[in-house]
Amino acid sequence: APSLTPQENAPHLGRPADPQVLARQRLNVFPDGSGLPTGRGTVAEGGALYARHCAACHGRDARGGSAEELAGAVRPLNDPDADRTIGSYWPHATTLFDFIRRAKPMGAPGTLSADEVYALCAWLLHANGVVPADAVMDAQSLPAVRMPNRDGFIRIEAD
Amino acid sequence: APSLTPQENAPHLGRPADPQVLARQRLNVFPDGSGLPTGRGTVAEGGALYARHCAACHGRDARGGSAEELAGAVRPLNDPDADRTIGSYWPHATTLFDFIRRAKPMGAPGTLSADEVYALCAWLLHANGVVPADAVMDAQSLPAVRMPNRDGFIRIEAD
Amino acid sequence: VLATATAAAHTASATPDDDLPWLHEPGAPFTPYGQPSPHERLTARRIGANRAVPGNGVSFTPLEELEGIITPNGLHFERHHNGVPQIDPARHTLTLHGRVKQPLVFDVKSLLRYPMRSQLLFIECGGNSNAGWHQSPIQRPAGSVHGLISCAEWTGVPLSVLLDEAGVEPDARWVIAEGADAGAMNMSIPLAKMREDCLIGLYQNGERLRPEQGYPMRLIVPGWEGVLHVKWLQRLELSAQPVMSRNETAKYTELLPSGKARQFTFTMDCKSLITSPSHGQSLKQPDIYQVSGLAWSGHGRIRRVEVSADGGRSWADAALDGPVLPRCLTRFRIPWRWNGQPAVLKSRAIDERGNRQPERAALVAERGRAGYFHYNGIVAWAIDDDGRVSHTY
Amino acid sequence: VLATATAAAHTASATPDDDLPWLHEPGAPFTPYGQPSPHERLTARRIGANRAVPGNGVSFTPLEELEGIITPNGLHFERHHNGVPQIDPARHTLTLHGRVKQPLVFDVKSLLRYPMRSQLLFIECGGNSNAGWHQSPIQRPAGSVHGLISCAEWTGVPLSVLLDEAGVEPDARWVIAEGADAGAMNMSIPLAKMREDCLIGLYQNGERLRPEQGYPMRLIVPGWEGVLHVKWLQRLELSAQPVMSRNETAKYTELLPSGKARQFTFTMDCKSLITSPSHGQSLKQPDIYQVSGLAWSGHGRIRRVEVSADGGRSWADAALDGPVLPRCLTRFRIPWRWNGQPAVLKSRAIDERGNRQPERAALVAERGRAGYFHYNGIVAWAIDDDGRVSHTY
Ligand code: HEC
Ligand code: HEC
Ligand SMILES: [Ca+2]
Ligand SMILES: [Ca+2]
Ligand SMILES: [Ca+2]
Ligand SMILES: [Ca+2]
Ligand SMILES: [Ca+2]
Ligand SMILES: [Ca+2]
Ligand SMILES: [Co+2]
Ligand SMILES: [Co+2]
Repeated sequence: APSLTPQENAPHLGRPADPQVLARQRLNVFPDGSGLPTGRGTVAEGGALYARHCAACHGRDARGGSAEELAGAVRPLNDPDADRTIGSYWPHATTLFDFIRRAKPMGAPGTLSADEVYALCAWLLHANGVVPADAVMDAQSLPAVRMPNRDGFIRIEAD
Repeated sequence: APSLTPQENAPHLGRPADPQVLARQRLNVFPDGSGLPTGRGTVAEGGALYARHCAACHGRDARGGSAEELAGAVRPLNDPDADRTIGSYWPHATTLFDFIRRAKPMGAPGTLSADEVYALCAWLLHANGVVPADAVMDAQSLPAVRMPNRDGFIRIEAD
Repeated sequence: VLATATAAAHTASATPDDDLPWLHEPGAPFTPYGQPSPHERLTARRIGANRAVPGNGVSFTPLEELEGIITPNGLHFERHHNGVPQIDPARHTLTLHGRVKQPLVFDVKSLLRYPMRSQLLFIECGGNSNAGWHQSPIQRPAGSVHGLISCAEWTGVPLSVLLDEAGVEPDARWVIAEGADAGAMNMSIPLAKMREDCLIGLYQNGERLRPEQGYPMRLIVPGWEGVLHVKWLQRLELSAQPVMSRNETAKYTELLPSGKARQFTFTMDCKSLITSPSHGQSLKQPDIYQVSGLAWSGHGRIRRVEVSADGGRSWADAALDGPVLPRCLTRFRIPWRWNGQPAVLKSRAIDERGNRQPERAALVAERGRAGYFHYNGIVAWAIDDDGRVSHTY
Repeated sequence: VLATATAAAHTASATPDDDLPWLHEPGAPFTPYGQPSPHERLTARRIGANRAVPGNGVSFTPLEELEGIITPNGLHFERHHNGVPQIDPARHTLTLHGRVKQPLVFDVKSLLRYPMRSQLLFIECGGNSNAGWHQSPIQRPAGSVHGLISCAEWTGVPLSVLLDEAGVEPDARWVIAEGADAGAMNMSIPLAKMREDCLIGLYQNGERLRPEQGYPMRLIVPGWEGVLHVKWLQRLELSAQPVMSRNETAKYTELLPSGKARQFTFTMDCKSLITSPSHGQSLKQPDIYQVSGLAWSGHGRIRRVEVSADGGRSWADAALDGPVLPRCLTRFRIPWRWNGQPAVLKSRAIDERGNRQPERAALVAERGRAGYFHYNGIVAWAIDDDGRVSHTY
């Protein structure tokens, strides 16, 4: 039965992706900065955005709200009740941009501009003492930020 | 672990059945007449009951209604479009009592008295030419009725 | 507190038309019991009910819309004689009496305390595919012709446990099972089969039985025809003889050309059908298509399924999706290159006992066309040169 | 025409109080899609949602109410970050790009044309049973503590087929999967695993995926933690490095007493729990009880389950309900005679690779109590001398 179990068993129904659409829709931001859009944001600008979009759930100074503690870690990571904030636990600053752009604010995710996300990254990193008050985050400076807990992870099932 | 996988693995939670309740609830009627209640019914009484409870769906003379043909077989069983009525196909008269008592009428099953069911059996058997017009059906006469297709069945997976 | 911000228009990347709204607004909250997507509401049971008696008839599992071997509970086929009784489990009992040493009554709570077993099994109505006896092939989707079969993981108490508790008299040979529906349907089942592998079914794909499938308890009779799996089970009477109920004499018996009729034809025979491509679907252009279908046998496991694309002139072995289980649906698959020309697709199954699914012509030759029940002939789909699929013989 | 006769009172047998109304009136008619009995509405998912973000949280499968190994679709557990997107399948696409020769976009209709495979698999959230880390045992029903696990027959397209169509660049090592939920959750998965046995899941227990489980398509990553089975899948980007998303750095990593954290802990470890008897139930009197539970391992098949009724001093082998399948729930059963005295019931599993389910103390000693995820310690139920069952350590 030649027509049954043909040489190839799958059709080829994938349409070539349009590069513009790919570029517009791509949200992934990698630790080496790949995927970061052009744009910039300052700590001050971030502070205002944070107050407007985030403080309601995360607390005025990024802790003590109904949602996750984002800054102000007190207990170290080897304490049974360790504080796992952005500053004390996150290994990569680029993760902040990747997550905030796609997931925030909760009521209208993915509606912040690149500048606004850079600014929020700047403010949150500053609130965690990782960058100074005059820091400006952009496609070059954000991936260059060295997070305190950069080497705090042990890969178990992937090298 | 003595208490695990005990000698017996099932509890005994069946309650002994009350003989009165058993007798009242039992509907099964067997070809030898076992299960038939006391009572009697005539062809005439059955005719009136049939007209009132059954004709609406089975047709005035037990054929031609929206529901199954109950009598008036024309085409024999070896005809591709054979008529399978009570008279031409059913092997046991007791099945009529068993079925009508539990299942009829469709709008209020199980609400006919023993006398009424005996009467309906009488009329239906008469309508099929199996018993004469003056027949009286009861616990003795019904099982004694010899159905025309009594030996028309070949048991395939049970002896 | 959830600030449902007026979603500020994307400043940088103005919202292009391919932007999906659900990416930018919170989704639906959690629910206690989920339902299918509204976009799938066409995947439903097709109903064939008696106009005068709305609860008398069938509803078919839409086999052509499903994949794998499990039938989701909401789509399990129905065959009722007078509707689905709305039973309060607290008032329902199972009475075991007749040729027993001690007649017993079990309530639902007690039965849930007994040893149980789970088993993936199909239930097929004896009347499934009966349109196959018609002179000309019926032009309806696969499920609407062959959909009186479903497959679930059934969990329940082995009959043998309850029979031992009551004590069976030596002359007992049959068990008359009776349901608590409006018509208290009763069926005779050989005691040997009940002891061997039958269950008092209590769970269906993990949850308690559904009302349409016999809640709060039903009989499970592995591999045997659907009517024997008595729903809403309320009585088991042991006896030396079968009761010869209406559904094992007037119905569920098969007239032969000779005028004699087969009776007590319990086991569902070896059978298969292609669910995709199937009637009503269409192949847009010459390409590779995945032929997918179901095979089963009441006698045990499926050993092999072959598929033909040229009306039976040549055949190729389909792959069987594991695990291949006894008396259970088995999914078979084989890729097929359609060249745009008319074709006829067929499948045929063989079970572990060597039983083979017959061609329709052979089945009709052996049994005539008046039998109504137990149709397991090979099912064929014709593809015309525009790719339209229809039912053929 | 249905003559709803005024049901003449039973003349002969006056209607005794044990007469059941549903025996004497037509039942409910056929329906296109069935629902559970109203008498079973307490068998539902228990919801644990964030007050400020109603779509953020979990809903638990009520394991103690179920039997067998299949989770009915309506009770499959939920874990969402911002609700369930109501996706129109006609507007949903899957984009495969990054380190590929030809980036491709597939729509749902096209994917349904590809070769598929069915497989019975559990999906367990990495955070399942996390209350086990608490100092004192949480007093909630089994499903409300350990119910972030469900089991279904998943049917879908092997990733390898799509990867071959796009052509994978030699330096690709990872695939970043992204969902179309409100937060476009993204996770990094090793390319080798994706090629080996991952599916684009399209069917769940025979019907199309449910919205809460990722309709119209999701990732199926056999044996690996739930967050990796990305729901509402819309994008697969191949890359040389993991993206280090929030859910594989800030979350789904496990702090150790040393202050270091385990990362990329993919496989769900060998685990089991008794679902009956379990917390909240009570044994009315000394008698034989059926101990029933579930065992599973992300590493493959369960080889053995032992049960103890004396808090681990002595153990006996439970029977495993066949078929025992790899990376799938397995039902175990063992009858137990309770003598009315206090007792502690436990189960422990071993998988085909020799992995053993640890005692809680050993797990805490090895991992500390701040890890939150991957809790697979032995689960113990205490029976007091009034037969009341509660959670214990
Ligand atoms: C309506 C409440 C709400 C608002 C408004 C909100 N968040 Fe959140 N945020 C949450 C919740 C709840 C979580 C935990 C989400 C989860 O479990 O996936 C979270 C998680 C986070 C995390 C990850 C923390 C961690 O350790 O995993 C970050 C970072 C974050 N939010 C930043 C922001 C920023 C920046 C904004 C404003 C642009 C914002 N959030 C607005 C509720 C909110
Ligand atoms: C509302 C319509 C309706 C009424 C009223 C009704 N029937 Fe029926 N009857 C049916 C239907 C429909 C069937 C087929 C039932 C099935 O498939 O289970 C049937 C089947 C039967 C059969 C079995 C026929 C066979 O060959 O299998 C008998 C006997 C019968 N009815 C007798 C009666 C009697 C006697 C009465 C009155 C006491 C009655 N019916 C009233 C609709 C009705
Ligand atoms: Ca089994
Ligand atoms: Ca039969
Ligand atoms: Ca053509
Ligand atoms: Ca399989
Ligand atoms: Ca993990
Ligand atoms: Ca006691
Ligand atoms: Co957008
Ligand atoms: Co009554």
